[in-house]
Amino acid sequence: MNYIAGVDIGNSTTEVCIAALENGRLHFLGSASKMTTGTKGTQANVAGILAALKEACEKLNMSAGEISLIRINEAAPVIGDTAMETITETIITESSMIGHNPSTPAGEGQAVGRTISLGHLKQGNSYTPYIVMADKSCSYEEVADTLNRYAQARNVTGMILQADEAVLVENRLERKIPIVDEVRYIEKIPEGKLAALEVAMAGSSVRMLSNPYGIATLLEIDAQETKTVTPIAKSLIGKRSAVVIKTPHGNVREQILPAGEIYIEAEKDQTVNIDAGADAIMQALAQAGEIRDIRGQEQTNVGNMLARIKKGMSTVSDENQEEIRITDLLAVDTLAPVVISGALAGETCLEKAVGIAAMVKTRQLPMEKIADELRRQLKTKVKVAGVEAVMAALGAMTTPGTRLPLAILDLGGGSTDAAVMTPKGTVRMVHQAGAGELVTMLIQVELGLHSKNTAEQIKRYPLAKVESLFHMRLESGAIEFFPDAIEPKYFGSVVLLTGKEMIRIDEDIPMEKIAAVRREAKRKVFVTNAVRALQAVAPEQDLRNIPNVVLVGGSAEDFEIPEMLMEKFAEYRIVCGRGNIRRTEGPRNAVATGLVLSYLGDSHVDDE
Amino acid sequence: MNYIAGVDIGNSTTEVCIAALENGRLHFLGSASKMTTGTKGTQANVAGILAALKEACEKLNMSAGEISLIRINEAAPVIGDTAMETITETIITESSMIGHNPSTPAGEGQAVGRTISLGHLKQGNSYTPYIVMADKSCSYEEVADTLNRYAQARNVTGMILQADEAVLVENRLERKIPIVDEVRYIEKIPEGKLAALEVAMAGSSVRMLSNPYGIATLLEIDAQETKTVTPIAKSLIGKRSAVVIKTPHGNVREQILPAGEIYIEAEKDQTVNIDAGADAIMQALAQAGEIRDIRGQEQTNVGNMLARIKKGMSTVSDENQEEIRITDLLAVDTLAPVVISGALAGETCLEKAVGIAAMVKTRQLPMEKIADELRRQLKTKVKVAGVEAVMAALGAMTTPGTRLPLAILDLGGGSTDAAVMTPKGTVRMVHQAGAGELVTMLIQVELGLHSKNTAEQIKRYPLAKVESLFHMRLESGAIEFFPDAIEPKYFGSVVLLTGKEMIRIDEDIPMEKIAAVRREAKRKVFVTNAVRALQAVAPEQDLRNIPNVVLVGGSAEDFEIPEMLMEKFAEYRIVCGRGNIRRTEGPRNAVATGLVLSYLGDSHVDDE
Amino acid sequence: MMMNKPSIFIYISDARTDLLHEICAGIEEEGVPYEVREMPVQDVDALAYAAAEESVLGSGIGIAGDTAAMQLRKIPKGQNIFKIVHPGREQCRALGANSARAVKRQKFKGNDV
Amino acid sequence: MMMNKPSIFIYISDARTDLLHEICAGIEEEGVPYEVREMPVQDVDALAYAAAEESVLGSGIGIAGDTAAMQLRKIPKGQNIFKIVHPGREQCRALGANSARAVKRQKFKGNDV
Ligand SMILES: Nc1ncnc2c1ncn2[C@@H]1O[C@H](COP(=O)(O)OP(=O)(O)O)[C@@H](O)[C@H]1O
Ligand SMILES: Nc1ncnc2c1ncn2[C@@H]1O[C@H](COP(=O)(O)OP(=O)(O)O)[C@@H](O)[C@H]1O
Ligand SMILES: [Mg+2]
Ligand SMILES: [Mg+2]
Repeated sequence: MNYIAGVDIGNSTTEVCIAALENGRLHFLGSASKMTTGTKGTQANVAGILAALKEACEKLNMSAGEISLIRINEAAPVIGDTAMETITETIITESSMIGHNPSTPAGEGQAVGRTISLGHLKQGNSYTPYIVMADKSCSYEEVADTLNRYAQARNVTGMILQADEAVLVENRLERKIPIVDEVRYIEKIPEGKLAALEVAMAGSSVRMLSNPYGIATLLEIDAQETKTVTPIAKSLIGKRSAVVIKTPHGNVREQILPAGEIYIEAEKDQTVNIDAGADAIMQALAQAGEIRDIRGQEQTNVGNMLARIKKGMSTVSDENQEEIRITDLLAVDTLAPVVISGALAGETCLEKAVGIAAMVKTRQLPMEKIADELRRQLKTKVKVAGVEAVMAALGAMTTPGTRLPLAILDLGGGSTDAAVMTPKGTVRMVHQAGAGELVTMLIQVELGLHSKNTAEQIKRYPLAKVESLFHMRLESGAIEFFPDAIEPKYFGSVVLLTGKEMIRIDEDIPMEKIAAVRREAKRKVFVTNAVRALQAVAPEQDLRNIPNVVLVGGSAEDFEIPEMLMEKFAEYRIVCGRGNIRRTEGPRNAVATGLVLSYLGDSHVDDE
Repeated sequence: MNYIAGVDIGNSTTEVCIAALENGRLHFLGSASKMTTGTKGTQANVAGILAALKEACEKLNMSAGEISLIRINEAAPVIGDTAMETITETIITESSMIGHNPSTPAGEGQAVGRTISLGHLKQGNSYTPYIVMADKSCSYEEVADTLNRYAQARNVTGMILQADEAVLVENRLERKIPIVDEVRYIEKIPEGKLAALEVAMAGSSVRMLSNPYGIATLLEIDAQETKTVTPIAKSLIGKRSAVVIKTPHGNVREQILPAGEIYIEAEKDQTVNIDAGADAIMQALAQAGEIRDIRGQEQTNVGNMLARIKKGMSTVSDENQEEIRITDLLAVDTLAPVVISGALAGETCLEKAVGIAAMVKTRQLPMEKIADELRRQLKTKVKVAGVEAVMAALGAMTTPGTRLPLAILDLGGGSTDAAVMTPKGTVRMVHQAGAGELVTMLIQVELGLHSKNTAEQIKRYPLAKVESLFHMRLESGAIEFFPDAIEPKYFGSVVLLTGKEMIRIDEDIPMEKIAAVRREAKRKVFVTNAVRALQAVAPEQDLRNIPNVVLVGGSAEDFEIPEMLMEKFAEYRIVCGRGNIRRTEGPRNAVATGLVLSYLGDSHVDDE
Repeated sequence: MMMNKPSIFIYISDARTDLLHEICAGIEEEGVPYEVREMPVQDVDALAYAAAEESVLGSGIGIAGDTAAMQLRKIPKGQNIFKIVHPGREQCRALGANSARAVKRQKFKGNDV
Repeated sequence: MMMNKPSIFIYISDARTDLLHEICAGIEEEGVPYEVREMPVQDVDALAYAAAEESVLGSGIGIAGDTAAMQLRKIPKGQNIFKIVHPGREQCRALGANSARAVKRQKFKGNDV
């Protein structure tokens, strides 16, 4: 019996597939997949290949040595990489604002008055309205006592506390006032300034201070000043409590960082600034025609980023950095929650940012070196056999319900690849920047997560909120019970349901928010890229000329991406769905399967 | 003492404002507002005006007779109207599909087999896989007994039940199979057909049958057939359970209804088909230049709709229908959940629809007739005094923090009006179709609500879900406790928090869905329209030439629309916020206030 | 006292067996576990109240003769959420289903309570 | 038995007053009502267990001498959610806050339980 193995080395995953050849017919026996070891196209890959072969063989009770021919893919010399570029930065000057979400402020309503510390209240007068500030050295009893003592002699309209004691103080006051607490840097607030304070009802957000004219009404400022407080009002939208302090130069400034320009060398050269946003960048790309290389302005963030990508690739591929070119970008607008500089209570602001995925092209990946090493170690024939996208299309054809012409979309980690195969066997293909890893990065940035790993898991698994020790509420709204009381550490947390264990998300973000960010990230990357990729390969660039699309690759395993694409392509009357390679493999193993299948059509020249 | 009243008759609301004139200075005393009685600009309005004047006077301890001058607005002869046009219709032919969300199906997984009724199982054979159907005349014990009896002799892979007894049956089966229940028209399912059935895990949705290649894998169909099942797969996305039956002509067809064309008579005439979608319609409008009239193709839905609007207006205004013209449209894409015709279990499908608001213009609204009637009844001077938008701008100027040039956006019920007033007092204005009522309609349609009133309330109030008799979860995620156990009728329901009572929403729609639809509807109508309106009046059509925007009108009272607009306009560095007329009225009473203010600049010719 | 498994409690006293049977079916179809206990008390209000108080899930049913009541924890005795007398099959199923829906925080069947 | 107002129960026995004081402050700041009862029992586990069982909100605290424990309804006696011995002010505040957060279904303070 002759055993043939197909080996597909991807950016993330190395997949193998084993078949027996009998009387000129192939019988598929099994498959396996392992994480790719090292950068795709380097000798470090061999370890992963051997591991995958071993696993597949073990399942079949054979040894890797029995394989008579290994066919590995002629990997496209393109690798995806991702990076993030923040383009705005919000700065508070002169402590002019507090806007945060203490979990327990007190006494809903608005107040206007001059700022004064509790200790100085004695020196105040009876006619000025005051907003009193107390740091955490004063106990809530002291604070309340003092205020009650001055109830007649001073007109106190609101309070700012450093400690988390707003409710405690308010409960002891004879005259109720709104109180903002948990203001970390209270000592930075100047005294004697006019300030407006607002605490919203539980579950809602401030209404007066998030409106420039509301601030103007409370602080009696003129039109010019109203213009300067507009960024403050904007950054207070959605906050539970807020204070605006009238200081001569106090302001919130949104500063645009020098993000730099991108130069596209192409049929029609283009220049575009990063801060013009993703749409402008993608439009420049679309207008450029065939792209030779993309560079970034020197000494800018984007310039450094693109140079870094090229450098990394040149190290790996042993080529001159000049030979390395960037042939595609995907830019995506995003908002990153960042702590405002100069903030008094750890306020955050959503800064604009652009996420970028780049497609790096080198002359040739040294697949022959990998083949040599495999020959040496396994003492079998190894052949580098055929272009990745063609193999993927061949493999995808084994999905039931498909026919030629057939388009595949390979949704990977670094790149989204598309190929169209016609009944005559001609293939057009494209490699585009941006896939699963960009989605993961967007999730990480938009949710402000510490770990990339958490973002990757959020991408993959549905959410639930543990609402008691006995039950959780699933993302879909359904309630599920635990057979036994769960550990208290999960209580109140959002968790990921992996099917096996339950992963707790440490960050305190509402489940609905996480789900919305997750879906939007997938949509931004994959819907955009899928349409772009198919348009590039479609006959006459018209999607309507593609009858069916098979989704393959790791990101086609996603629990919602395939349906997003299916709904999108339904507009064009395209049949689109997750592939089911050889009726059994789902969207995985297309290239490895294609490599084996292509053996039959190949010329079978022995190569050692 | 001279008392002057301003009266603003709007489509929805009649607002009045009363001031005293002393030594040539105005002192504002009070205001009131009532629902407009009858169509704006008709004599029926008088009742509402009198009611509003009475209320305002009562608060001031005076009688309406003491008012020496009433100034009413020269209402713009434009009225907004809204309608909805469905443009797709999904039809199931030959009972080929079930896809619904029974709350309790059983036994997650997939099954393939030939359909057979429980009664005919005896006549079956031992080698064919079967999917058994049982109507509600069989008890769950009978069904389970029969299946257990045939456990060896028949190969039953799945079940379809009419009654809500899937779990009951499955719990009694020796061999577990997936079971879909609550299939209302089970008798329509043909016997002897190959069918695939899938039940998803609690909280998730079907995965195999929502993928055309998944259906192809299970039912072993070819590429051509796979194409015909694609609409089935699409309509099964998101469903908890599904059955696909292979019938020769069975199919789900999405039919495009003959929605008709819209003809825009303008500087540059345009023709656009409704089914091209909202974007295309709005683009045609933008390209048309000044619009004389808009008509719809005769004998089509849109033709009838536009004719109906004109006819209604002509009845009211006593003008010839030819004199009535439509001068603006706002078209919005929407998806309406509609029960699929031919459905077996009440399946619904999201049909595409276009929501349309139209601006109807007549030659002149008979405000003089209203003035006459007021003179007769109150025996005071009444003057029709000034253009609505100018008055609104004058009134808006009383908001603290504003200065000229000033733009107002009057967010009303039927129309979104904009005006820009320069320091020289020149005013440019525009009346655009689409405002609060279109938002209400979109909410009603997209959520499939029975009552328009419910949609209006959803628009206005924040949501909560009653999770036990003791607490509810607010939209924001916060938990709130009831002081006493609440009535059981609220249990598990989504409610609206009006500040006073709690309104229960009868339809069973998740809170998150309602909130998302509500926000999206507001965004679609008001963000689109606000940008469009300001562009029309901005100096050189450039938004950057407008320094500040004051939001007035009923929809400016909304709890989220002003912040949406503020965030949008922040991109253009525009100061934008909810108005605060006379520091006290919030965004209301701008026109009435402007009418009183304009008295000072007016020529004071006595008119009876 | 050991911890109970989370389940709905049904306390019965001289209960008509068909009532019990259909109420149990109503709960079972909703997928929530239940436990039935024969009690010495006679009063349906007391049965339902005690069942709800003692259930980990806070949901209980009492059946005495041909009367059944559904209760939730901490609702005063006698203020049953639902009470059915001489009920038919569908009424029993709904009562059972609703005791389960209370636990799952879903709307009650037969909405217009 | 009449219905209790929804509140957290604090059952104390010979409790150090500063512990009680700070724990109450922790709850109060979170805005959830509480009730304190002097009990004859001595065992902090039993106090906390009983308090949780009897609170409408299912959240209870026991304080015996200078030991305090927080419990939730239907968690076996002795398996306290938190237990603090000779605690400082912040620890007491956090224990109180967490008994309230359990009720509000918010994450516990001092996350790494
Ligand atoms: N179950 C899954 N759900 C969603 N994404 C997945 C899943 N499994 C893998 N991925 C994603 O697929 C990508 C890798 O795809 P793959 O086809 O293995 O890449 P490559 O072809 O470059 O090796 C990663 O971004 C990974 O996050
Ligand atoms: N509190 C509110 N929140 C949101 N919308 C509101 C509120 N009050 C009124 N509206 C909306 O305002 C619109 C009417 O605005 P109004 O200015 O009174 O209209 P008009 O000027 O045509 O009389 C209606 O669509 C109504 O739903
Ligand atoms: Mg606090
Ligand atoms: Mg069921």
